[in-house]
Amino acid sequence: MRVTVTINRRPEIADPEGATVMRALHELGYTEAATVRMDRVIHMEVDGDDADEVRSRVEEMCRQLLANPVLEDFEVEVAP
Amino acid sequence: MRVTVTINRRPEIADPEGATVMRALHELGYTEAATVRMDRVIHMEVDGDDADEVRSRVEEMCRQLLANPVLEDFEVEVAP
Amino acid sequence: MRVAVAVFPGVNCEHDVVYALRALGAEAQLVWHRETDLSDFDGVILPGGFAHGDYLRTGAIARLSPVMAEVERMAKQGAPVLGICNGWQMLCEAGLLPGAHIANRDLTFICRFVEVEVVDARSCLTAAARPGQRLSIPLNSYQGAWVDPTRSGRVVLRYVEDPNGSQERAAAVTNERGNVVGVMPHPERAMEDVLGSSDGQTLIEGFLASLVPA
Amino acid sequence: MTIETRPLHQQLGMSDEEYESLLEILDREPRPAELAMYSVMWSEHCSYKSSRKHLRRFPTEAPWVVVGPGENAGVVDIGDGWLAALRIESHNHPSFVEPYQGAATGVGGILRDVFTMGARPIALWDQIRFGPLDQPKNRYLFKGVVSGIAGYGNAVGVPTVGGELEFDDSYSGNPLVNVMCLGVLRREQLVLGTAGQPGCVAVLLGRATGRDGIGGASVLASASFDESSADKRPSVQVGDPFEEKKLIEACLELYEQGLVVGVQDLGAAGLSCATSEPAGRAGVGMDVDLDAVHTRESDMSAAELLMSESQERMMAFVAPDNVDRVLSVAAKWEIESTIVGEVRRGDTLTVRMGGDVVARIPAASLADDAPLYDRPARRPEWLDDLWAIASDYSELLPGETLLALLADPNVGSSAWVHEQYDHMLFLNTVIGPGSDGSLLRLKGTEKALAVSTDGNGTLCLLDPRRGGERLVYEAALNVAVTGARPLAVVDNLNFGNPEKPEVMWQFIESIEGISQACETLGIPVVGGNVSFYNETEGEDINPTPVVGLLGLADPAPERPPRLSRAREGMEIWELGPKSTGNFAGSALQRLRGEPGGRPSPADPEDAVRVTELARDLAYHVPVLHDISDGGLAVGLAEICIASQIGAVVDSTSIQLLFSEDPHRLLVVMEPAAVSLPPDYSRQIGVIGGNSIVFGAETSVGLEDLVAAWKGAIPMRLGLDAVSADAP
Ligand SMILES: Nc1ncnc2c1ncn2[C@@H]1O[C@H](COP(=O)(O)OP(=O)(O)O)[C@@H](O)[C@H]1O
Ligand SMILES: [Mg+2]
Repeated sequence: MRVTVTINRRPEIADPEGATVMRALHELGYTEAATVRMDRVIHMEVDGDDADEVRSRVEEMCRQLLANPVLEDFEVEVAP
Repeated sequence: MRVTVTINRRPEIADPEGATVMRALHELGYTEAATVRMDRVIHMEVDGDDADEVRSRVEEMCRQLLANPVLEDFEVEVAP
Repeated sequence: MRVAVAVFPGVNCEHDVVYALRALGAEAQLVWHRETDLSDFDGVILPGGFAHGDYLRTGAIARLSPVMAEVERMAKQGAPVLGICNGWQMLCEAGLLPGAHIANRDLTFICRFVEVEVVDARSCLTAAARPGQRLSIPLNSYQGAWVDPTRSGRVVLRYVEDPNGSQERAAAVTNERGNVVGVMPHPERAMEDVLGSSDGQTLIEGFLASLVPA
Repeated sequence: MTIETRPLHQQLGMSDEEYESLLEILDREPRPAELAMYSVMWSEHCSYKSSRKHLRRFPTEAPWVVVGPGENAGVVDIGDGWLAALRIESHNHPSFVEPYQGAATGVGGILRDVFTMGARPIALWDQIRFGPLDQPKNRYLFKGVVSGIAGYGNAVGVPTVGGELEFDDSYSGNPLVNVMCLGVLRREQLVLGTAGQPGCVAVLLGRATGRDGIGGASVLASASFDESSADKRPSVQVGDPFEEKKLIEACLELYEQGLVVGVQDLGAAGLSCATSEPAGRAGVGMDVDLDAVHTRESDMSAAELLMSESQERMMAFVAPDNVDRVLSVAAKWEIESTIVGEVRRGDTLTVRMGGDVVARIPAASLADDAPLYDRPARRPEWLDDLWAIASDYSELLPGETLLALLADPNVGSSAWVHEQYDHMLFLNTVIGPGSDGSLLRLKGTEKALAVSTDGNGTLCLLDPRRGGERLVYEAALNVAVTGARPLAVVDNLNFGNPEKPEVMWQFIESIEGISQACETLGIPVVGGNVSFYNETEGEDINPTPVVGLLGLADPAPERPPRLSRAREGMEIWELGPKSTGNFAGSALQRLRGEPGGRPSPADPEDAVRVTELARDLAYHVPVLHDISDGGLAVGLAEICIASQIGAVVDSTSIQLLFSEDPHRLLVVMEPAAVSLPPDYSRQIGVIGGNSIVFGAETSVGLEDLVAAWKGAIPMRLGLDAVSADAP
């Protein structure tokens, strides 16, 4: 099953990459960019038949390894 | 407007980070993870009223700065 | 008194740390990350480098190594546990120190001598230093900025001038008890004047003085 | 999309004549996989077909040479059972296509060349060249390359302790990215790239094979560059420093336990090269089974598997009894390993896949039968016009000129670059980036190794022979000021299109200059690399040979001279022949955008004399600095900036202060601390104050000097917009 994990930096944590990219966009004339956050997404193929079970296993992977609760929230999406 | 840019490494380009994360998941017993690709997502707030126009501006940003055309493809999604 | 220096795949400062420890007469030994018994050791150092390539998040994969269970046991028992650079990042990931690390403010790797000030001598790293003392020690990191939304870490070394955007200009942080310390600059690189500074000796001496027989 | 109608050999970069000679060698039509193997191995990059004849000119012998050119790295004896291995490589075209990965994989490749020999890599030096920083594309390339070198070098855990940086229009469409690596080993650990005896087993170690860099050697490194280069992008390779770090440790353990007969890294031409070359060297044949190769992608063809340039792979040749131990060392370091072949009697390389023979060729022929060209060479006519240009700067003011020069990225501080590199790992770096040569101690001995890398495209454009010669002497002087005796040279010859007679002439002249200087100093060339086709849209780069020179200080000075050790009241001396006031190829000329004139020749007697003097003085004086880019004034300013103190200089002559003649040094010392040869030295001033004063007339404040010098690069990057540059 195709699973997409999005790992978002918590709003209260600084994002130097996002800040730098925003400055760069402004310099290039894209002043309409009002906020920029750089996050990561993990695309996985996961063996399994049951979408709910796959989701709960991947959520476990997130808690154990893929996301750091100090910095990040995560979202798991299992493709239908 | 809320815009999500997903930047995916082209499938033929090696992804050492994804390979390493997959090995780590396997060691933890998540052997069902069959492929893992590490990609990037950029969350932006972009000023503008017209979704099509915003999209085309952001696509331009991608080509000029946000994505590396040699290694990556991108997708732009404008929230309704 | 024996110090274990834990080696994770991708770490690269392990030999330098052993060299520095031995230069001060300590008994130091490398242990592989799959080791499950550190009971022969009185303290442990997690050296710097790029464990698992720094992939995913710095320190994230390393903290799952078998040896980390032993590091945790020693930390709980009050033995000195020191994480240098990447080692500090592992200690944060493992929850033995508060907070986490993000990229340097200017998004460049920084390798140069920086000045740090001792703000708290009650830790296994600063035990031989005095508050207010200034030390010149090389910084060498990209994910060097410490963040701690809980504001619960006790800062023991502070950069005199902010190089990377670390919260509270923290260069080293300890736990409540003072036995677990994470430090971003590399004391083992400042052991001899011929290499630019010997100020790191004070810190390594402090660590060695904090060892008590297991 | 144009439909490809050319015959396959042409698509693979092989000429019709070359194809004819292949038909003769095989006495039949090649199979597709065979054609692929020959095409990469016969590419310019792998076969040196345009350069081989001329490289023979280099002196390569000395009693301390253990391994000369031809192996993966040169090896010299540094005494007491220690050897040093060194090599330099270019990754120019890949870095233009993808600056981060191009530079990163360049670092990975040069490291493998060195640890293939049994050596632990202890340091790297980068020589990088770009077009001017006022163009966004050049900023993008520059920043990408620097972060690629940092990203890979730092993570793999080998310090980058120095290098070179040059900006010039001629590199705008074609940046140069060269990297040099130095390793050390005990004599008994030396390993060569041989396949060993019949019965030995070939074990492929490291990363899985994918379609990375297919045709990289033939397409990217051996062809001209134009707009269609974008289409060549699929061949981009991605480096994995983590995998390489494990590979280094695993290989070093294999050597330590004596488990391998020979080793070959997989670089350009991948498996084709890593099977045929070791077999050819050992005079044996080999059976290779492609089904055993661990792959990242499915459905790879035999040709793809044989040409792939996937990074971080090594081939080890192992006696049958040791195979299990080799596999278990690999497992311990958490790298993959598979048995892919076996050495056979005879000389045939047989490659099988899915039960079929996909290639059966004479193993040595891939290398030995490669074409050899003697391309026409002609002195460029425009050279006379360049030589006729006369520079007169006598109306300039010394203070302003000095400030302008220090603010030039070709002259100012390179800290923005080298502070991104870990240059301290291993606790050997006694003198790191930011002075002349680097000095690395060898722990447990009294020895220290010194290295300087030098190139100068403008100088070599104006006179490739004199330029080449002077580079070697400058490098020698740079290591001498650390106390080291020159020992050996590696060279990286970056040139334009060799099919142009003028480029060929520049190439031959440079080799002649480098050779003459090496002969004068009595040092061999132990390795090198040639990079041709550095041109964009028909415009060639300036001829840019780069030399990396290794020196040995034994015992090393206890307190080697440093730029930062000048103190109030010390005397400033100029040592060496008197300047002739020549500006040809100087930093000042470049700053003013008018390179011309003929550079002063090197003088062999002066070269030897001043190099030996410098080496002696290194044990006695606090500051010793060679006079190079920017002349005497810039050399002195560098000392003042590092020591945070001013100076009073007697002269106001622009010619004396800023011209660039070879073989000269600055010495700073307590009055009469040592006596310098009176016929060969002149006191030019004293240290003190907080500005540099020229002839009591004009002065420039230290703070202004520091600001100009420090800002040279950051100012042009617009520090606030570090990522503002589009690809
Ligand atoms: N790309 C670079 N990477 C690392 N160090 C560099 C680089 N460019 C210059 N440096 C360092 O800056 C110093 C001055 O360089 P350069 O002016 O070329 O020296 P020299 O003229 O004495 O050979 C050297 O120590 C060199 O190692
Ligand atoms: Mg010099």
